[in-house]
Amino acid sequence: MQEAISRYVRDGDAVVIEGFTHLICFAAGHEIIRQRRRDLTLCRLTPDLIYDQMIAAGCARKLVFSWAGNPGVGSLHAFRRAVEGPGSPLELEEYSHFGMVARFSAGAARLPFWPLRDYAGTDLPKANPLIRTITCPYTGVRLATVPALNPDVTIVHAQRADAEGNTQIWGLLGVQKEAAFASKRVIVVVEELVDTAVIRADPNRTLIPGIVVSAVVVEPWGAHPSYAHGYYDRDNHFYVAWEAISRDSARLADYLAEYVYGVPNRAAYIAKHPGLTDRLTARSQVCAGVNYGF
Amino acid sequence: MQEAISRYVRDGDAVVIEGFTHLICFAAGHEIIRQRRRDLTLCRLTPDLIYDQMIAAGCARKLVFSWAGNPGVGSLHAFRRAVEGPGSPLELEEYSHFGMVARFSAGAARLPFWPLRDYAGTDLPKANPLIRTITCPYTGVRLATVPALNPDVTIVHAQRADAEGNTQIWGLLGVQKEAAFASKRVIVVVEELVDTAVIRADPNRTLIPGIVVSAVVVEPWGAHPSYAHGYYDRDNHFYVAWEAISRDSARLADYLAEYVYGVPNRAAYIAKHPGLTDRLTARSQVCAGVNYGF
Amino acid sequence: MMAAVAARELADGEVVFVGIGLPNLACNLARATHAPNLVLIYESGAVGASPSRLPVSIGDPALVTGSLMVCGMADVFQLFLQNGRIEVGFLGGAQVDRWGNINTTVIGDYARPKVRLPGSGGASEIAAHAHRTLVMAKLDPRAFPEHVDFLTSPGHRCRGIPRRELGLPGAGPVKVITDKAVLEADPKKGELVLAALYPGVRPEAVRAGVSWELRTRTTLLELPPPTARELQLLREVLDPRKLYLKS
Amino acid sequence: MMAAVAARELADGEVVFVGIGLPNLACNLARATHAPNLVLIYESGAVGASPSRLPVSIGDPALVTGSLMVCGMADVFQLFLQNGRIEVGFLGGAQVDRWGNINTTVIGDYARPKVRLPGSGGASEIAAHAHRTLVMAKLDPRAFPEHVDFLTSPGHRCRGIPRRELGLPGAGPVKVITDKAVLEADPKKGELVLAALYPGVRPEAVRAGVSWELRTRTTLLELPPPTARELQLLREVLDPRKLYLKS
Repeated sequence: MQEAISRYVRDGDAVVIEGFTHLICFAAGHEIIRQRRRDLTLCRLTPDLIYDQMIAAGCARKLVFSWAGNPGVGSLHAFRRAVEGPGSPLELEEYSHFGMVARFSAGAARLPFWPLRDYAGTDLPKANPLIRTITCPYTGVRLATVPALNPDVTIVHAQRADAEGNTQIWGLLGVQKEAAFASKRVIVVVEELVDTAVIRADPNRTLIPGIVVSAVVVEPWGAHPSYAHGYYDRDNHFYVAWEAISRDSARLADYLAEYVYGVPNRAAYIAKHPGLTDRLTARSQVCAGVNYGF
Repeated sequence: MQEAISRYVRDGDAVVIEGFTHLICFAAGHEIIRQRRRDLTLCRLTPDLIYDQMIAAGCARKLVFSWAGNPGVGSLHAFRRAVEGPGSPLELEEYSHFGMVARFSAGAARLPFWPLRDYAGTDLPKANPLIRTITCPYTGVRLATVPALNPDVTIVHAQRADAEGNTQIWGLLGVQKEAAFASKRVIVVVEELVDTAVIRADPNRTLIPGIVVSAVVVEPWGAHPSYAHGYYDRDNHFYVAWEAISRDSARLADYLAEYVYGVPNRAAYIAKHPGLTDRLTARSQVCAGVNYGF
Repeated sequence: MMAAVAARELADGEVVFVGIGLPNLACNLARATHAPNLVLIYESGAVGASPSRLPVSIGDPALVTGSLMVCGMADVFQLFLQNGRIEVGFLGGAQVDRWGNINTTVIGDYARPKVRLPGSGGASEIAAHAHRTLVMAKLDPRAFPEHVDFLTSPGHRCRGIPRRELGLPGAGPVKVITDKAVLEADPKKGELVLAALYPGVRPEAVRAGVSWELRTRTTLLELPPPTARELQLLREVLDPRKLYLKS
Repeated sequence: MMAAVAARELADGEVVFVGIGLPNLACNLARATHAPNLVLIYESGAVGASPSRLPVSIGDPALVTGSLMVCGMADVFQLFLQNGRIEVGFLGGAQVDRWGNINTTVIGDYARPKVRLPGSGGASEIAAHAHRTLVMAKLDPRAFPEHVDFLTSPGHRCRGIPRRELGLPGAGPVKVITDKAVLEADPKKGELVLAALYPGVRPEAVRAGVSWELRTRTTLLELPPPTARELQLLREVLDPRKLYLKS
C-alpha cells in the first residue's frame, strides 16, 4: 500500500476513494494522510468518515460531492468546520447523487458530459455553474447536463482480484466500475488475492478488468470501519463514536495521532482494535454457483 | 407462450426479440408467426435467422437493425429478397451496433436521445436522418446522437426467473437489460422457473427485476438454434443449413410449413428434431458461489 | 405515530424508494401488516430488500443479502428512478416550506452558511421523479419557513414557478407527515394545508409549528391512534433497541 | 499466409478487438507464438477470452467460459471502445478504397442496392476508436475501388475530408493485409500504397487487383513465408477442420 500510494497519488491530484457504504478503502485514505499528500481534490458521492479524516489532516484543497454526512448518525464535523468557519479553506463543488453518478458515467464513457432529467426548480445550478442544460435534437426538451469527471487516481476496494487486477465485487456496487474506467490511474485494494483461474471460473462477477488497473494491493480489513460483504460487517459502533470524536478537533487530532500517524500500516491498525475481528467477521452464507458448461 | 403472445403482441407493434447470439427466443418468434401478426416493426442489433423467418412469413413492415447477416455463414436471404427486390416491401432504419445499443440505453433511462462519438466521415447519417448531432455545453465539440428506442414489447429469453419475473442471466448479456427497461411490455421466457429463494440467494445475478415484467413463460429449449449458456449449446449446424434453406424461397416456405405452422408449440418442435437434445445439452461446469454472509 | 401514519399511506405492491430511519420503519411496518408485497428500493442499489435486521445505514449488508436484485447506482438513478418505476419516495429535511420545497443543503447563505447540512444526496431527483413523495418532519417554525433558504428538492411551486411548468414528471409531496398532524398539498395552488390531526392535538398546536398562515382543509380529519398491533410490531419487532422510536 | 502476417502485426500484451474468422485465427496464432498475453475482446462482451475450441460465432459460449470478464454491450462500446482502451481492431469488407474507407453496407445505391450487405455492426465505431486497425481483404479490382459505394467505416480521407479534421480518435487502417501483399497508408496523404509482397508475388499481380493507380512505397519489402511452426499451429491446432483456412 505504501508503495502504491507513493507511486500513484501525487500532491494536487483529483483523488477518488469510492464505495457506497460498502468497500470504502480507509486503509488507502490513512496511507495518504501518513504520506502527507496536500492540495488534493477529493471526489466522492458521500465523503463519509474517511474524507472527514483527510480534511482534518489537511490533505484536501477541494471537495466534489453530493451528500456529506455521517449516515444515520449526524454530521462530518471536520468538514463542517472547514465550510462554516470564517474564510472557509475548503472549496466545494456540489451535485446530487444522480449528478455525481452521471459525472462518473460520462468520464467512463469518455464523453464530455452526461444528460439527465434533474435540477429543474432547484437552487443547485445557482450554487454550481457547472450544472448546465442542453436541448434535445429530437424533442426540443431541455435537459440538465453535468461535466465528465476523469480523476487522476481512483482507489477501489474489492473482495478479490488476481495479480493482473481483474477484480470481482458482489453486494453493493456503487459507482466503482464507472470511477475505475473514468480514472487515469486505478489502485485496486483487495481482501484476497486469488489465482486467475478463480476469476475465469465466473467471469460475470468481474466488475473491473485488469487492463485499466495500475496496481493491486492486498490489504485484509482495509475497508474497516466500512465493510466487505462476505468478509466482515460494517463497524456501526465506530460510525456512532465518530460523532463525538469529530465534533472536537483536539480529540480528532488525538485519533489521527494514535490510529493513523501512530501506526505504520493496516495490520498495526487492526492490532490496536482487540476483539474487532471476532466482533465483525462475516458468518458464512455461500450461494450456489451457476453452470458455465456448453 | 400462446397466451402471452396473443395478449401482449399486437399487429403494428414495435417488437424486440433481443439476445446477442446467446438467448435469442426463437420460440416466441415462431409463435408470433403462427398467430400471423402483421405490420410489425422488428428491432434487433442482429436480425439473425429469427427475423429472416418472420420477414419471410410476412410479419414485418419495417426493420430497425445494425448487422443483418448469418454470423460466420453468409446472408439472410429472405431479408435480402425483401430489400433487393423491385419495390422493396420492407422499410429499413439502420444504425451501427453502438448506435442501437445507445438507442436502447436512452430508452431504458427515459432520455429522449443518447450522445456518442461515432459516424464522423461515414455515409450512415445520410442513409438515416435520425442520426443527428449535438454540441457539448462544456467543450463545444460536436457529438453524434441517436433517438431513444422504446418498443411496445420486448421478449427476453433467460436461464431462470421466479414467478414474479425476477430474472437471472449469465454468460453473454447483450442489451437484454436495456431493452427490457426501455419497453412498454416485457415477456420473459425462461429455461427454468425457480423459487424466489433461488433469486434472493444471489441477487447480484439478477439482470431484470419483476416490476418491469408483464409475463413469464417457461419454455425449455426455447432459444434453439440459439443457445442458453449452461443449458444447451448453439446449433451451428442449423445456422450453416439455413444458408441453403433461406436462399430458396420455396424451401423456406416448406421449412415454415413443417417446423413453425406445422407444430402447435415448442415441445412439438423439439420432438421433430430427434437426437437434438443429446447433441446440444450442455456439460456441467458449475462455478463456486460467493459469501453473502455478514 | 409518524411511522404508523406513513405506513398507512402505502398500498400493497407499490414500489417505494426508501430512506433510512423512520421511512424504513414505516415501510417495514406496512410490509408486516397490510402491504406484504411492497417492493423496497434503496439508492444504494438493493432492490426488493427483505432485511433480516433493522438497517442502520442505507448501505447495510442486511439490505443486500436476501434481496431480489442488486444493481449499480447508475442503474438505480437511470433505469429505476428516471425511468419512472418508483411510485413512492420518502423525503425529510431541515426545512420544508409552504409549497413543499425542501432544504437539506444549508441554513443561511450558501457561500457563508450558518449551518452546513449534508446536501441533496438522492433527494433532488426523488422529488422530481417519484410518482408521489411523502415528507416526514417534526413541526417547528424554523423547520417550516415560508420559503426555504436553499431549494434542494422541488415541491409544488419553486421560486414562484408552478411545478407543472418545470416539467417535473412526479406529482411531488402529496403529504407532509409531522409529529402532530398531516399536511396536504392543496390540489389547486399546491400550498400545504392542515388535513388531519393526531388524537388529542388542537389545530393551534399545529399552526404554532409553521411560520406561515397555515390554512385548514375544508374537511379536517382526526387520525386514529396506532393500533396495539402496530405499536407491538414497532416496539418489539422492528425497532426493539429504539434506534428510531423516541417514545 | 494472411493469418500469419496479421499475427506478426500484434505485439504481446496488446488489447485487441477481434472479429470471427481470419482475425480470430491470427490472434490465437499470435497468442500461441510471440504474444501469449494478448487480451482478446469481442463485441459480444467477452473480455480476455481463452476459447477452448475454435469459435464459429462472435457469441460462441467458448468465448465466455474461461474468460476474464463478461459485460453488457453498452459497456463494450462505451467503457472499452469509446473510452479508448482498444489498441488494435480488425476490419474486413466487400469494398476497401484508395483511402482505406470500408463498405460493408450496400453495393450500388443505398435505396435500390444491387447487393445488400450486412451493414456496419460494430465496424464503424471500431474504425473510429481503435488506436489502429488492420484490414483483411482479398485483392480484386471490384473489392478495391477508387471510392467505396457506401462509406461504412472511415479510413484516412472521407469524401475528400482528411481524417484528422473529422476528429476521429484512432489512427485508422495502418495496414491492409491481402492475399498477395500488404498495403500501407502513406503517412502524409493517407493513400494506400504497396508496402510488402508475399514470397514469389510480382508487383503487377498486386496492381491488377486494385482499381486505382497503386503507388509503391520507396522501400518495398518481401515478407518471409509462414514458418513451419506457424503452419503447423494453424493447420493442426487452431483450424484443423479448415473452417477458415482455404488452403
